[in-house]
Amino acid sequence: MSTEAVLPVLTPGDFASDQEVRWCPGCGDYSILAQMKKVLPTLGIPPEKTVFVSGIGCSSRFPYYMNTYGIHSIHGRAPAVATGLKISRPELSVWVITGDGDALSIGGNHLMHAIRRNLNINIILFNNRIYGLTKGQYSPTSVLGQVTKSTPNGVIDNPLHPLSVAIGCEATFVARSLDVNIKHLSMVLKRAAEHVGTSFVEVYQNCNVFNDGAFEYATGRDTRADSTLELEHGKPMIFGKSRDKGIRLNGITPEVVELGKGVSEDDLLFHDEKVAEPTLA
Amino acid sequence: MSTEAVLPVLTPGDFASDQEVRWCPGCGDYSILAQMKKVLPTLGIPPEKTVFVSGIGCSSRFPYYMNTYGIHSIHGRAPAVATGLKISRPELSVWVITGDGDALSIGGNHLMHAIRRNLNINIILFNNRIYGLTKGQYSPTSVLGQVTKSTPNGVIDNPLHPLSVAIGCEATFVARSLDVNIKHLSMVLKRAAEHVGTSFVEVYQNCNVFNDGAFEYATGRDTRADSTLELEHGKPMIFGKSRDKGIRLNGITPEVVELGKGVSEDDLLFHDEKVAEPTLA
Amino acid sequence: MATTIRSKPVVELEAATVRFCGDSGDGMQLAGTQLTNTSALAGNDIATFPDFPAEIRAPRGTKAGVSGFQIRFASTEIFTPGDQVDALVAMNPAALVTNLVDLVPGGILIVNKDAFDEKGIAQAGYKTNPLDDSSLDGYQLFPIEMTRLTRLAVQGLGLGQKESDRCRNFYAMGLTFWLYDRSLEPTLRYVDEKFGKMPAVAEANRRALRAGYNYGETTEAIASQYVVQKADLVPGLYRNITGNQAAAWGLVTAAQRSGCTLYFGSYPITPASDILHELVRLKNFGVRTFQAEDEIAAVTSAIGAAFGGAMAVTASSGPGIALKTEAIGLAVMTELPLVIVNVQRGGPSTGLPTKTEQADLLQAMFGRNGECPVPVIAARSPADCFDVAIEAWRIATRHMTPVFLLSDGYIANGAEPWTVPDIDTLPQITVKHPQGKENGEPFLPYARDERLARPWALPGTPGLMHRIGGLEKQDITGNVNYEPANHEHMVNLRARKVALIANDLPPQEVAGPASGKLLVISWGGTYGACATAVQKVRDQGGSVSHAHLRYLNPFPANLGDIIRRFEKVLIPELNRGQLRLLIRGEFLVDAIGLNKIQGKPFAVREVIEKIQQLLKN
Amino acid sequence: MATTIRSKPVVELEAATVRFCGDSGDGMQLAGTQLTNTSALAGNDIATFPDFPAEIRAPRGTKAGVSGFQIRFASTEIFTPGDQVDALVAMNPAALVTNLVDLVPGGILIVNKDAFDEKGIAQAGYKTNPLDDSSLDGYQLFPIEMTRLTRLAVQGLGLGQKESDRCRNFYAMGLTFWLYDRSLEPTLRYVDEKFGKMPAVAEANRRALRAGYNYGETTEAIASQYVVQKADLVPGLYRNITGNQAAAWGLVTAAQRSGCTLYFGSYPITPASDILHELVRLKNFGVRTFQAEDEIAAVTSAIGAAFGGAMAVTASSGPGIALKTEAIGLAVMTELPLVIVNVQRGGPSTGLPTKTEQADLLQAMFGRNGECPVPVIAARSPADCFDVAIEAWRIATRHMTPVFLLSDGYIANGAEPWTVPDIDTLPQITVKHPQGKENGEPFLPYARDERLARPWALPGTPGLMHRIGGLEKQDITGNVNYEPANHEHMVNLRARKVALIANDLPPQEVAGPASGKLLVISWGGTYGACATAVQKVRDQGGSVSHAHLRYLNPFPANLGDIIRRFEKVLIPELNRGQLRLLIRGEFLVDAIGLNKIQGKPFAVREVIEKIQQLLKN
Ligand SMILES: Cc1ncc(C[n+]2csc(CCOP(=O)(O)OP(=O)(O)O)c2C)c(N)n1
Ligand SMILES: Cc1ncc(C[n+]2csc(CCOP(=O)(O)OP(=O)(O)O)c2C)c(N)n1
Ligand code: SF4
Ligand code: SF4
Ligand SMILES: [Mg+2]
Ligand SMILES: [Mg+2]
Repeated sequence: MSTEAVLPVLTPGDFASDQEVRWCPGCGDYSILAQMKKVLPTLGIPPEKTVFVSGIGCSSRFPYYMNTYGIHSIHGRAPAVATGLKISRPELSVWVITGDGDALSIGGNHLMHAIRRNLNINIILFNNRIYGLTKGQYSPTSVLGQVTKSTPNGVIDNPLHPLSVAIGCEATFVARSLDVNIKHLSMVLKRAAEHVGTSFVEVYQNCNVFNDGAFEYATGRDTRADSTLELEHGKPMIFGKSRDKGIRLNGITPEVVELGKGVSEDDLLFHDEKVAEPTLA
Repeated sequence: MSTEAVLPVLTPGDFASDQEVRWCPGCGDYSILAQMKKVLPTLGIPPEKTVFVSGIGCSSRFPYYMNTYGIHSIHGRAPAVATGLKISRPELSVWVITGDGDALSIGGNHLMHAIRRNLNINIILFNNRIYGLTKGQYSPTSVLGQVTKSTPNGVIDNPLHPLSVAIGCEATFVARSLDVNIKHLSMVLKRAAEHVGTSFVEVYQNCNVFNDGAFEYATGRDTRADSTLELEHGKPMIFGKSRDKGIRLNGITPEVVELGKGVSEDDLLFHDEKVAEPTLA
Repeated sequence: MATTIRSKPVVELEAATVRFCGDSGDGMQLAGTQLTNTSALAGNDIATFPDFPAEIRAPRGTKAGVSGFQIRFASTEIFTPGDQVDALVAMNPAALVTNLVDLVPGGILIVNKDAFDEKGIAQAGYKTNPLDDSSLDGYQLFPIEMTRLTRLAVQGLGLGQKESDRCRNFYAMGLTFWLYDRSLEPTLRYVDEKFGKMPAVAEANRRALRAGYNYGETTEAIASQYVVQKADLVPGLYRNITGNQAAAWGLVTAAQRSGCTLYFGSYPITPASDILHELVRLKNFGVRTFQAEDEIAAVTSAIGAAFGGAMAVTASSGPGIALKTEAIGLAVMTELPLVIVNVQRGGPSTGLPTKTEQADLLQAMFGRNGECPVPVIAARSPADCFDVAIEAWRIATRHMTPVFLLSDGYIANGAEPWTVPDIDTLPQITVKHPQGKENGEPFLPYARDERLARPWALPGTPGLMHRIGGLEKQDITGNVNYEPANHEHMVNLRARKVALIANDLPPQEVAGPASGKLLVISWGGTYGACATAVQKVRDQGGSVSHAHLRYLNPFPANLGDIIRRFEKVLIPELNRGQLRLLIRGEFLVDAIGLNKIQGKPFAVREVIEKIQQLLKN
Repeated sequence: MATTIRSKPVVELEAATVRFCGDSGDGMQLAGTQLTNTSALAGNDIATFPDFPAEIRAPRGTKAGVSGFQIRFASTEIFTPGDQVDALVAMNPAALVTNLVDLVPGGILIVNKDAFDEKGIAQAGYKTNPLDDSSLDGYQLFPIEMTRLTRLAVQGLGLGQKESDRCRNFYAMGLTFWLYDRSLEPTLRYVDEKFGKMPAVAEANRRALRAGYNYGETTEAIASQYVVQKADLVPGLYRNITGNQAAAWGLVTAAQRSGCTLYFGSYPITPASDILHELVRLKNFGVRTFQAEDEIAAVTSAIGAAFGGAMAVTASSGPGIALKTEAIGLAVMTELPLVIVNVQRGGPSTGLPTKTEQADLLQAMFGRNGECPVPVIAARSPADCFDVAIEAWRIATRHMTPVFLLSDGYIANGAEPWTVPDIDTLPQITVKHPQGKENGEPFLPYARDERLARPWALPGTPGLMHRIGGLEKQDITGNVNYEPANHEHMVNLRARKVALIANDLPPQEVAGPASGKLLVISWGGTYGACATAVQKVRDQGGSVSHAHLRYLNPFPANLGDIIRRFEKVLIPELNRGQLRLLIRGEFLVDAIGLNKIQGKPFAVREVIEKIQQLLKN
């Protein structure tokens, strides 16, 4: 994204609208909103050249809280709205904010085609694995067995994995982050903004009213380190509280191994952002 | 699929309806229709327990030509129609016939969700890389640069690859075949019918009016052998006119190699249908 | 509670209207529901009006987050939750400022004093504390430290402050229950069931409830108690039911009486989702529910199920119905039975998701491409949703057609007492499926009976294999056909088929004289307000009658005759005059409209005023 | 061709109607188009009616595969391609059997004798060969061995038999051109351009064309030649244009005159696709076309483009429009300019994709949830599509609203001569975009001008950042708002905004006396038939006038007055009476309908008969 010649220094405040934020107290959306406001000033794009497009859902209220241009469109259609806007106004910085239901249930087709067309837009999917706004029905990312308003006996459909879907459409930028991992989240948002082409980012977002603690394993103090791996280009895939775990290829299937015990860093998979074939992206 | 106790021996003729077939002379659809009529009698399922559901398109006229129950529904919705039918009548054998536009353009979302729900239905996608019925606009599978009624200067969108999309939704059965390769096609259709769960089959189909010869490389006398590889479970991935080519893994990326020249069969990738991770399916 | 020794004078009332209001998090819906069920059990007639904010939980204390629940209970038959409330329970300043307008002058005003701190007062937009300035002098104000008293009551149970404060609504309930002399038993039972697994929480709620009750008993402040005697409703087993529940049960009942399995394909949307929530809990009745990826999949999957012989139903609200319109055309062309429920909400577009409106009638009539007739019927009250659901399926199968069932947010969420029927005594819905022909003559899927309905042949039946679809059909054979004459014939045939339904309908009834100065025509959820208003004006000698339409397409055969017997026609609607256009276009009568588009039902008063104005000149 | 020495007597005609018919593969559309262009160049007024089968190419020789192209050329002004044809060219038995009904008694009947073999005769359903039995005695029958003669003509060019036979349509053209004394030049030029790269094929077509022409010249069989003198049309540069082409060029022109870039988002569908096909070739005018993944993406992407300041347009036909209805509601709520083109086809559902109909008017009016008013205008002829496209964008931007433009398959595919306008002389469409406020006072996106239009502020403008969406808007600020009074105000405001457009419209004109016995009201593609019929009856002294509506919502302000000045009102429509319902509902007049739903336009005769019947009693 081209940065302007002389720019007034922007602050997160410059991107905050005058509208009162209306998410439930404790909602993960607040943190994502905060990171976004922190990242935007670093991009060198003024608020008036930035547009947030969303569908319908709690997450999709996002544009109202940004002092940029914005469209709170209809359920599932944000990628299409953004496509039309970007085609006719390529110089604008266009962000799509969507939820797991908005993007993958009713909006799956538009998401798929936005990704394949690879226009230079950024799609941020707030995945709380539930329909928040409509008060707690299951979504395409709800896990098997999850009990919700519409599945009192637990979900029986296999969930979709947003990144797999995106890769199946040959996305040129995919990433995942966490509402509470603000350092990693803001880094990912910045990288997404900088990528030329469609950037697809899934953010695990806690819905503390209808699906509280869905990502405990990835956010909880003592489980976090052992269950998440932060990919870095050119670095081996090492993780674990005491950084003693890694991922290596056994034949053609990846497996988790313990370091030491005859396994050295060089045996591990290295993350290569540039690889053309997404086979193991 | 459970076969009945005592069944009258069925013939292809038992599955032919009295309706005059109305595809263009030379259309690839004829061959697929013929193979389907050949395969169905071998499944031990009578015509009245078989239902063909389609959307809209040349390919979607298919059900009219089968002496089974059938719904020629609306554009893109066949997987959803079939889902409702299968949920309420699990004992029926339900086939979805669709085109590249029907399945991947307007109907992409339903396809995605049908595959993830993995009901026991068979989805056959006739891919002619063009909109036939509407007289030749480009489709999501049209190749870059393809000149069509709606792309006089050539297609600029990256095409979708049906199998990649299906795998991105974690399909439990995917296969590809060719209208003219009748031996392979009928084998694939039979395997699809036998698979319990959603079977997704892409069939390269020639539209001799609006996209003639799209699959020449895979069907042409002298290019065919060198450009296609018929996967067989437990067999090495060998192909080529003189079966002198193979696919092996170089690090984590597959590559084509010539046999001999220091490469032996054992170095090649072997096709494993049972592997859980679709990484290289 | 015959046992209570009354410590205070008791005033007997014919009816009372109470509203609880507070933050979305304050549990006002629960409080209202408890008072509702308790009053139903006490034998009152009741009508309720829950009013949610659009946000799940807006920030505490903001006007945007105010949630309310109004209930009216009476010893006589009532049709509406009341225009104004006799008692208002406000848990914070925001709730007070947004609800006070509806409190009758001199009415009872109970507020949680503890919530009136500077922040709260400011959030509500008050300059000064309304409890201190004299702005509330016109009411019986009872400022009660609910927060403090609740915390006190639950002390020692090891609850955190947050959890303690969650019991406040029980304190408010207790106080209100005392005020109207209601038994605590039903609520105590509810607490056991609901919180059985959390003994501390259960006990806390019990204590808070009792504390509130006893406060009323003991405090000097509240001078007297009120009682509303039981109504003499038709005897029978009553239960209190919302429109969405009634619709769900009506659908299940229709399935049972027709011997079909219920297939319910839908995608969540306010205010229709509760039908799905109710049905998923009825799996044991063989109900098959399918939460689709979108509304298009919901309705098309239902069409697939209908082809398979299921009782196919899909439900949504305006925006979702818009997405179904193409597929409904397919159902019309394939002539399959299908029920499409539209629980209407405020529009256009996303509009006012949690508010009520009647503005989707013309969408139901004409919202499809081509000449695409679909029967339309509407429910008039929460309990009526049960009957109308059954009627919708009867029409769908008897005439082989999709049917629109219109409800709205007001009756869908509102509740009233409902006599639980003996299912087996309800009329059966006869559904016939043809069997294969012996003589091997070809099956004709588009042959017709005297109602012009085509045979419903099911996959699995030998000899009846056939294909249907959205292209024009040849008469009788059902084959694809493009011939000009056939197309005209089929378009007219589909229209006539729907028109013929009128012969099957009960004649339209009129409340009041069969002729006179003014006829009020209403449809859907405005029934209560219109019926009450017309009755009241007639009691005062006004020459006005009332025809409430359940059947909107086709109209009952005798509607035209009825209309012609009156000098004037008034059509009150929660839209800009949609039924009015249909009536004017069909009967060329200069019908007058009373139109309200505020996301709220009519107040009886509003209808009365319009009637009187029309009777004057 | 002043040079030709006429070998035979020449009959002069005022007008002639010719129809080519044959297999989809026979190139009949090309033959028709060539005769059309040639006649246009010859200075005739023309009207055409192409008629395709639904299948791309049904099996050779079947009725399902018959494709036809009718053209009428005249020395006087004409409005329709004619009820019946004077000359029919039938390339095979199936074409003959399906088209003969439209040939005038004694008309010229040219058939390809070679196609009347047993198979062909059987496929057409003939028992015996119609060329041999006396069934065609009522016509001037010319059975010609076109296949053999064509093969002969192209001999020695090294073409295969299949390729040779592909030249048959040129042979048929040649013969017809001779029959009507048309120049071969334009077609020869076309052959050079089209087949330049394939010299053999080009030469073959040239030879076939000439062979057909010379056959006419030389054969004894055909006794005389016909000429139709040039019409004295208003001078100017004419070209022959179809409705879809005209619509495309009208859109491009509107973009130029308004200084916006044209964004066209659509998904292919018959019969609307040709607008897309035309626009993709106009990229050099800065046109941005987007073939979306579906109709929902097409319209929502257009809404995104409109927000960005583009001239946003989406086009489809009935089934696709149904899918757009939810999004159109968003456009209404966000009050963005947007043109929605519906090229109507036979419905309901998939219906008759290649046939014409007018049955989507009520869908355009009411096919959305909530009170969701959208202006609706309709084109009356192929060339009129150009003007109406410009008018649609004028209304959309002047009043900040989505606008429905209704066309239909008949005028979309039909052609007529059109004077190519000097773009720069066409009225400008002034579009204003606000600039950021200096004084830093807040931007009010829902403030309004005297027409109640809101400002169209574009992303990129400093200081005007704002958010819009589908939830109800607060008056003036445009913030999300759920207040009852505001909602009612906004619903009425949106309705009033559309109603106010009437003040902007030219008064409705009436052809014929301003009062009388009968007023014929028509809209859309039936203009030609109605205008001609009314004119003819009036020429015979009938008291009938004609009002053709371009504006369907709102109606022109004076329409009511016009209607009241006539005793009877007749509304001919290719539907079951959709405009009739609107007129009855609005003006309470007992309008009578003439309704045809055969996928075909009215024959002038049909309208005349109805008029005469109404004038009698
Ligand atoms: C056409 C349509 N269908 C359904 C709805 C109701 N609806 C609004 S948001 C939503 C899903 C919300 O879930 P998600 O996208 O995950 O967002 P979240 O609220 O969880 O952030 C649904 C079903 C709607 N507004 N419009
Ligand atoms: C809602 C809707 N939109 C568009 C169309 C027009 N249409 C019919 S088939 C088709 C695409 C056909 O392409 P494909 O699915 O690849 O089938 P094919 O004809 O190539 O076999 C389109 C755009 C339609 N019938 N309905
Ligand atoms: S419902 Fe869940 S997702 Fe929605 S605002 Fe509340 S906490 Fe957040
Ligand atoms: S258009 Fe193409 S796909 Fe369609 S029938 Fe003809 S050849 Fe087959
Ligand atoms: Mg969610
Ligand atoms: Mg195709």
